Amino acid sequence: MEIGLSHYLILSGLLFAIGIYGILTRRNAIALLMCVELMLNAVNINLVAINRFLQPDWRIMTGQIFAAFVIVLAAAEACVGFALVIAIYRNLNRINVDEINLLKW
Amino acid sequence: MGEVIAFYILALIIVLGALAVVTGRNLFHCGLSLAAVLLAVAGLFILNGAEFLAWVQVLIYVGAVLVIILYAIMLSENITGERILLISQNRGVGFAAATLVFALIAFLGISLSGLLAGHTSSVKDPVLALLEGADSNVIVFGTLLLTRYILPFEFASVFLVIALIGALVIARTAE
Amino acid sequence: MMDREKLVGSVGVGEQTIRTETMEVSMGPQHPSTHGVLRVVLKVDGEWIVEADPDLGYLHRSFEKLGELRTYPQGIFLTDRWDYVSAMNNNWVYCLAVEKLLGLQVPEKAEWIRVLISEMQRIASHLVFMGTYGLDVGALTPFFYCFREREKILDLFEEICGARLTYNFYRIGGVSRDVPRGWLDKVEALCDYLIPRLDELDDLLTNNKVFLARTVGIGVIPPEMAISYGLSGPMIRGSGIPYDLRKVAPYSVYDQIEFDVVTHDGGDCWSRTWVRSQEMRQSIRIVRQCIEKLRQMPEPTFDDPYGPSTHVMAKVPPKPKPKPNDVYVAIESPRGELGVYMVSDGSEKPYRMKIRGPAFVNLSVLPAIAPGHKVADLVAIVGNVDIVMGEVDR
Amino acid sequence: MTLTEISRAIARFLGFDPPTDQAAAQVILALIDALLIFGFLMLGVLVLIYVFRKIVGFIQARLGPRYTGPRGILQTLADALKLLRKEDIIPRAADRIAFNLAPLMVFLPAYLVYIVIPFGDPETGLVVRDLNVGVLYLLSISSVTVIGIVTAGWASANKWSLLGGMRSGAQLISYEVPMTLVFAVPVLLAGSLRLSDIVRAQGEFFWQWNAFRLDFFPFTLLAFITFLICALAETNQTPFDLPEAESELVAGFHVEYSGFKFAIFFLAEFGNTIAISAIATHLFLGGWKAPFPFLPDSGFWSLGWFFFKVSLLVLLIIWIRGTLLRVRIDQVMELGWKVLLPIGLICVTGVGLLVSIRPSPTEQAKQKVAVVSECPVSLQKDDGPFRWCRTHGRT
Repeated sequence: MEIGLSHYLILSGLLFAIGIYGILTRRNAIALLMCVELMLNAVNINLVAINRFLQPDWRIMTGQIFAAFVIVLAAAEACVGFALVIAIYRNLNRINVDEINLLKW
Repeated sequence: MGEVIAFYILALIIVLGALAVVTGRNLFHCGLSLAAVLLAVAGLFILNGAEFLAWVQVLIYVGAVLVIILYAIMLSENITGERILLISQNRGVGFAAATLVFALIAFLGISLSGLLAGHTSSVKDPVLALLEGADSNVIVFGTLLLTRYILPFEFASVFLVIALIGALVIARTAE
Repeated sequence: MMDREKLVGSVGVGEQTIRTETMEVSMGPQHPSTHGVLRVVLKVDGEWIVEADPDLGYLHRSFEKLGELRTYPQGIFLTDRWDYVSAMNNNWVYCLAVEKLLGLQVPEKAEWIRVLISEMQRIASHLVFMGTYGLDVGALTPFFYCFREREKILDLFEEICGARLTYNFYRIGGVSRDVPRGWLDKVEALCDYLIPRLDELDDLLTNNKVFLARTVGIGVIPPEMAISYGLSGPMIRGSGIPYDLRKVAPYSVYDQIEFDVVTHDGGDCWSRTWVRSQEMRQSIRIVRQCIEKLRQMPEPTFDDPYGPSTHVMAKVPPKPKPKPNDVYVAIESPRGELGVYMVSDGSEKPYRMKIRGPAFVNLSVLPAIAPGHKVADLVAIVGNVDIVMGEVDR
Repeated sequence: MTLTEISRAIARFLGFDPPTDQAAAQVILALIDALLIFGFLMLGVLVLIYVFRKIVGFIQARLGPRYTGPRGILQTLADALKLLRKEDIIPRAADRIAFNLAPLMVFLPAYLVYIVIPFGDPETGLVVRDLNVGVLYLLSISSVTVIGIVTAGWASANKWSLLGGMRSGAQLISYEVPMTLVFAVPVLLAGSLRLSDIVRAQGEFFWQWNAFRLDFFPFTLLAFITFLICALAETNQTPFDLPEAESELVAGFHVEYSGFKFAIFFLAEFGNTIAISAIATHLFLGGWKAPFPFLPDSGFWSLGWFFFKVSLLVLLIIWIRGTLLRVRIDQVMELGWKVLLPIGLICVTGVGLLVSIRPSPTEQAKQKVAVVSECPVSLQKDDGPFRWCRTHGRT
């Protein structure tokens, strides 16, 4: 048995779906951000796998570089996102996103 | 054979870890499960010949992002030790949506991979001239990053600085 | 350091307030750097201290009450246990109080021996301070050096009274024994030995760059605060006030001895450490003068190394019964003004004995200076008070 | 006799004769390698702790261990046995899973680091895997330690250990940044992330080593000193031993740990000390090279030189530990962010500029590497996605 592209695609799809489930069901802001990380990782798996299976020349690693940028983005996102979470928690003493409704009215 | 075993082990860790992240009741355990997922994804990268990316993933995701997450958990839960139990809501809707998304992706993925199986890009890439004789993942990665992808690369650094300053401004306490 | 304002509760930012959570932690009694069993109840905001409240009494042995239940000579051995790092000074202040009640005159040689021993005890005590303070701020090595030096002093003490910690050497009316022959030479040799060691200690600890970074500007006590809190000893001299009982209210033969009162204007932990390190040198100066003086006094006449004790001991009845009276005497112990207030009712036991412990009083300034520092600084401040819990709790 | 051959010999001794390219055989060989490294780690830590105690004892005017075995050399072993026999206490309020996992998470990085560190000339086979991303691997693996420490602090459900864990995490992260920067200096000079390439790019004489080389004079030396300071901070050695500052935090993040788990923390700490000295040796002190070309440094001599240099660095760390006192947490942070980070940036920029102006050193290094890496073709084969090399040779 060989591991082909479809294996990776299904795995990443599964990971992405789990991330979606988490985003839809969680209320805690930190847990939400963790689910975002899961989804970003699903995308990265896809990028790397496609790069490997569909590009015969291993020296053209566009997918890997794209994935590296995704990692950079994730770092920035985590940095700002958690700063926001901490600031909100300090100010309002709550962390559940459905209770943070200051901007609603 | 080795790759098959490795893939299934890593896939198992990823799926179980991810499930633990989205269903766990203890936020800190969720963070640790996320660490397992991230490390397993790094393992998949290695399996796909992306060593550099794999270790970047460990360095940045596990060493930095995850630590930020753990700090956020510790700073937001009452530091005195009382723990917030995580509750999930809308489980049905979430499950339905997730299944739908998965079905979509899986369908697209399988059909696409079937479609693309024989197809490979045959365009002669001008960058290849630069990579003549390059024998290591790192050298290729670095060369590509500083030639073809120089603009995104520079943009990423600016982006990171912006994020850094932004986070500082947001999280800082009073003057 | 942050302002006091910032440390309390919440900080105003425009209209909103940012909540800062304070957390109460208990430092001690089982904590390695509280010098025994001090407990400090801390309110901290992260690493910042908002409130520090010393909680005493874990080593309370009720010496004041015990003093009332024993005859005057029996009370001496209790004194060794107050401040066990400088037990000789406790002996001395107790004996001084009883002598004052009785109106006794102590033989001159005994006075000089008392001063000599007491100054050696001061060096030993300050060495303990330097060593343990080094431990508090994270330097392990000076501790061993200081204890090696102190060990030599304790050896000499052992030679005169047989004990190394609880001496019971000073007696009502003098000291228990004359110093043995050749002992003074050993003390002199020790002085010569100590001077370079103290310089080395200064290099290693007091003037160490990291040490300066840890102690300068930490726990600043302004002179007014030092006076209003009744501080004494190096704690007040570190704030620039030359208050030293040996100069201000000379007891024994201190009026015949030349020495300087060391002060430093910084008022911070480093100043107090520096004052102590300089005081050791002054003590060596005093010790040398005492040796000079004692050399001119009659040696014990018998071959018995300890000799007859008559010229170091006044005639005291075995069970002295002073007339009803009350006295307060105080001496300058290594930690500051160590006083005893004693009331006699004509019986063979004191009616009331009250001890004024310098470390206890000095510790009272802690809640005033600790807020605004970090937890690590609190360790530096507490260590700098040079508390001996046996004396704080008594 | 290479490490691979040793593994093979052991495998044969166990009645398992491995053909070269069978997956199962690879796994078995890897396991034997892992055990060898583990044995080295244990032995190294045992020796280190004994030497550490003796030397600190000498500095502090005392004797150190004396009675267990001749001159006390079995003391560490006795202590280890004592720790193993001690009761394993888990506080009732602790988070059991995280509490049990944390020592492992601290120990594993300390152990995994040794995979890429050559213990001598890799041509002699004294390395497990000479990865082409070696330096990056080191950085990423050691960054995982933080998670273990933070977890340990959090899981103990003790305020002091939580403070200690957060402190330690903050310190490790802060010093990883300048450390990463100065890691870039030897990498720039060698043009490779592989540790053996970095060593080979350094000259034959000791003044051509990265730490002392004159053609990049102020920058490389500064980078070396910065690296040493960061190494002290990363391994929680004395001026920066705040996470376990016993006078303030009692014992920091591992205050609630006892017995075996405490021993693992201890092992990890000393393992890290050896590892960081080894890394400093490779990056800045010419690795396994002798200080003069006329001294022998091939074959097992390289092992000797490597351990000689590592021991010197470890001795330096012990000496500092015996002399200095602890700085305060904000001073640690200030030093990291306000002093070492700019210095690291200056080093990287300076070296980068000089390298780009004078391409000669890198070119020379590359030529040298090219000459050295002419190794048997059989080892250069590219086995699919596993594009790393076994013991030597470039992929």
